[in-house]
Amino acid sequence: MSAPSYLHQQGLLSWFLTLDHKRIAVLYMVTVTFFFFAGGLAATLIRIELVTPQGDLLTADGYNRAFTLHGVIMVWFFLIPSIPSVFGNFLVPIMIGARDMAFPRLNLFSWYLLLGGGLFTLLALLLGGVDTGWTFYTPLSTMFSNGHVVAVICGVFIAGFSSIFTGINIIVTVHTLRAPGMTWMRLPLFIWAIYATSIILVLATPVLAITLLLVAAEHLFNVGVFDPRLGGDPLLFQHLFWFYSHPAVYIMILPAMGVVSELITAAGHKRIFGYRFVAWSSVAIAVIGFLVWGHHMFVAGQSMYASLVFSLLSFLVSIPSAIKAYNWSATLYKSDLTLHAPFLFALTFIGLFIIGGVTGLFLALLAADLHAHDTYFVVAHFHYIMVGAAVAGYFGALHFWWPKITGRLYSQLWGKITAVLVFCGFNLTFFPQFLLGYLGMPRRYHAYDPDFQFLNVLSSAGASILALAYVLPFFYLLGSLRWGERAPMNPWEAAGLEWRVPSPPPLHNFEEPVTVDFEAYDYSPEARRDPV
Amino acid sequence: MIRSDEKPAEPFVAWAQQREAARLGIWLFLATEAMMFGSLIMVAWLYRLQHPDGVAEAVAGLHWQLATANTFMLLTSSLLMTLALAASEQGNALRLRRCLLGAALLGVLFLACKGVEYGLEYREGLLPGFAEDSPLHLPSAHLFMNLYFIATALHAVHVLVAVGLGLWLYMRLAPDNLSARGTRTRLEMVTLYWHLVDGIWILLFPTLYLVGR
Amino acid sequence: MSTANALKVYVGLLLLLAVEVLVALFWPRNSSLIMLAAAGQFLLLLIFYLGLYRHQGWVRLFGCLYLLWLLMMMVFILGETATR
Amino acid sequence: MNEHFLRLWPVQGSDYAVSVDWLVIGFTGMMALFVVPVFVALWMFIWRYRRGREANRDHRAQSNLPIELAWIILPFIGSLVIFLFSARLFFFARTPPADALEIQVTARQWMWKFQHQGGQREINTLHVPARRPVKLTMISEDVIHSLFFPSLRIKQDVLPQRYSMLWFQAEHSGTYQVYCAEYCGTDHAAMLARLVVLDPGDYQHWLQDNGSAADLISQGETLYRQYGCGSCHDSGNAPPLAGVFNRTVRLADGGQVVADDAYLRDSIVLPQKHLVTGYLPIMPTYSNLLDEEAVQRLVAYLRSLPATASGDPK
Repeated sequence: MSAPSYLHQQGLLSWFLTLDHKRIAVLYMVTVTFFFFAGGLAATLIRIELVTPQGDLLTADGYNRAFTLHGVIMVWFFLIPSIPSVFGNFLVPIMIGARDMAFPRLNLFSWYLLLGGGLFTLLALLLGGVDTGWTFYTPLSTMFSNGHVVAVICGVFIAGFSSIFTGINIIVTVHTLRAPGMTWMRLPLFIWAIYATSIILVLATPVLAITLLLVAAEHLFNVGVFDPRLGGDPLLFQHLFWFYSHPAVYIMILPAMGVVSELITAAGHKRIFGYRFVAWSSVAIAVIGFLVWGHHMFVAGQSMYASLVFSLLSFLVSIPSAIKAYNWSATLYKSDLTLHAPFLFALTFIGLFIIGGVTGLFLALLAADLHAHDTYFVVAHFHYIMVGAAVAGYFGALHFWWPKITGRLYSQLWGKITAVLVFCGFNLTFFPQFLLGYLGMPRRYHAYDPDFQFLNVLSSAGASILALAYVLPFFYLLGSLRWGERAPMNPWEAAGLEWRVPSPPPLHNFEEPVTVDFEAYDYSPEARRDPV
Repeated sequence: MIRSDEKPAEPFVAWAQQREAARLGIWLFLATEAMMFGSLIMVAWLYRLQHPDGVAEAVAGLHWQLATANTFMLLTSSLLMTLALAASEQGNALRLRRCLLGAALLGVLFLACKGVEYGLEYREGLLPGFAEDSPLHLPSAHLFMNLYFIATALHAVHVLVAVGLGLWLYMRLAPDNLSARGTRTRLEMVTLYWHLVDGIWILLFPTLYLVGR
Repeated sequence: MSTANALKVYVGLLLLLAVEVLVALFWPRNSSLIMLAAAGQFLLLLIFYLGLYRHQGWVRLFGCLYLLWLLMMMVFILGETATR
Repeated sequence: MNEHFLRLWPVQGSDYAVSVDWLVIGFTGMMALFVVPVFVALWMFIWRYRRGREANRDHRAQSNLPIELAWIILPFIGSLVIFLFSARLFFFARTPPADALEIQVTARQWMWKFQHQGGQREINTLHVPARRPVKLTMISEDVIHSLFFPSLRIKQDVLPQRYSMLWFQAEHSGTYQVYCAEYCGTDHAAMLARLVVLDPGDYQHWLQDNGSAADLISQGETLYRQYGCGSCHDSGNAPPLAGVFNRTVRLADGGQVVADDAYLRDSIVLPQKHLVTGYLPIMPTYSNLLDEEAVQRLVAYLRSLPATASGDPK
């Protein structure tokens, strides 16, 4: 009988004191799903509120707190930890042939940091409520808002360290624990994407830590760093904040790109087209992503020449994303395609990511940004990237590796229904917002012009379909734990080390040490799929 | 004489691999510290460029003699930590522990000196939050004083952590298990962290105290 | 790193410290000289005590990337404040 | 107000708005050129190569350098061309013509206050002449706001303690909605204003029938007398203010600065910021006595002071 699976051990302590990267990944999955529904509730409140032009469901203050909660929880406690911590933790060691992450204790400590920071922030947001938006712009957050800003800042500060330690863990694991024969050019593209994300996690998050520290000091002791009366500069806050936050949006999208590379090659049964270009485009996004933060401040009083430079660099950063999109569609040429559920999520990703990327270039255009900045056009753009692409990537990964994580198969039909519902509900929700934005409806408006009501009602209708689509997997995936049939070792006949171990994998991933002698995505007929 | 039952930690197959991983891990952590303090130093330089006169007034009031003594102490502690690492490579336990203790004591002396400095500034009414009758009348001087306080306090916390690590390692290095591979790796990590804390002070010292006196 | 080398580097660090303080006291106008001495100290520490010379590629790579980033941010600060 | 049920394109209030619309439509066209082939290729490949349908799947290409370089360089060159157009428009929108009509704007938490040269003051409405460039000098009294004219396709953040500038030339008379775009607290959604564009004739009538007794400059003069600025500035132990506007002032720390609006405002509200050589830093701050509107009136008065006949003071 092969070694018992990692889920074999029972009891609470086996979960809360585990050092096994697979169990920590499952802990992250539960935590991240909880925060996803907490943020989603706030989003539902906002969409119901915006059905009528005058604010009747929530007061102005209530609405401001709702969108701040939605922003803070979704960005820092769902999008940033979702794929790197859940699937990064589970898959990185298995995909490179290692027994565990480099620093197991640091891994568990990161989860406790995220959980502690998250609950503390959610508590501070619910009990006190902060109305500064997730961007904490000064002098509003330092001189004109209530004391709970400092509590929320402490929560996010703590959770920031969870990102830093996860990033360090992944980089060290990929550098030092690869199985013999697993050279850099044989690594799966998911590993390249997670490695590039970890570089951003490690280098950008400390700047957020010091910025939040300065805002808290400014709020408590009126230190003056961002207070213009003492000579400080509110624009300096925006520079420091966006220096972190733009790389942070690449933290959210890069792992999802890695997932889609895996899904496309597995569904098409074919090696990816242009492996080197797609691999190095992840690293290129990570590096250039650090240079473009100024395009958030074209209208904020930044000098014209700095805006010119940032606009040009923003066009440069869109090239690696274009390379990925083109290479994905080129991979499907002469492929042997099976239309299973995860692949539909990958198609949703490609469709919505391309629209999101192109509208991002709209906002990089200086003259167009003068009009579209801080309107619903921006809201639609970043939701297309964060919700359309990153969450579709997360759901694709969930449906693709669910048999490997839990050892159970779920119903493909329901998976496909969810994918189609997500695509339709999403477009109905956010495409009208592009039109609203160009018509001039500003962001974060609690009551708006009656002219805009029709498009807002369309958007709220779409939001209800999207909410349904996000709740569906909750049933058939958890249902599969009980009624799902046992999953074989390789349900999708995919190539990759994780499909050569039993599902769910044993505690130490591999019975005997692994040597890798095959290229990445080796679907050639002679490559037998024998169990390792 | 390496004890035979001592095998590398769980995920690693060889000692060299584990030391390599620990070294890369500490270097990445140093990179995050450098990014954080780098941003703080850049903010200080931004305000030096924007308000030269206000900053000059604030810098005039700082106690540069104490700070120079502090810099000397941190440089010596860095030397002692390097000598400690050299002693561990030669297997000389006594020198290793003496150097480690020396470095930790110098760190405590640095913190004491910093405390004295804060005490003087508190009496002069320069610290943020307690500055009712502060002698500074330029607003940007207040700003720079507050920035000085945040930067030095954050650095003092890191010196405190470094001293704690040094003393913890001193306890662990009881004469018998000096040669355990794990402790030598830990010694190297603490040495690297110590040098970073010293390197940050080397850049903070002129930025806050010396330029534009 | 041998004891003799460590002492040599230590003396170098102290010399640069002395240069810094003297320049700050007697020629306060040229602050760039002070910062050059500080940068010298930082590099001495980075290469010898932190042992950059002993490590292979990725530490040196991270070191150079970081110094390049510092330079870029400095150029950005001067450019933005000058043209605002 | 909403005469037709569903408006999909914002009204075009100025020539600049038309050119921005053409830029956006041009960019959409070019991007469609690069994106539609991807969608078509996706559907075609999914249909042709799905499992169970026979198609020749041999000698599959692993990679192809020319194709990769093509879809890197072509989209980049296309976007560069559009980037140059947008940069030209951006510079046009950021450099006001010299003969623009000056209006002072002050933003406060949740209202807009406008002051015309003739002394008229309005709250949450702005009357401007059609077909003439109008330059707004804006400042905020508390948090960051942003004056947004959707029909003119422009917006500009209004920062505390610092003047920011916005200029436009409205073509057609009419009433347009104005929003605050930067989130500024509880009633951010209620911080609205109306832009009323009048033909030049009607504009003159409007100026007369609610013009106040004194124009902006004389109001500034009364403030100058009221706070006794002359006791120091005219008696020689403070820098003389005759012809001070756009004069290069030598500072105590050796630097030089041109006395523009920002410098005049800083000297009133934060006198310690720029110390002029040869004078003691004894000027008290007026930040608690004067609000932003009063400062704007004083600055308007100081700008109008001619250089005295006895040559340009040092």
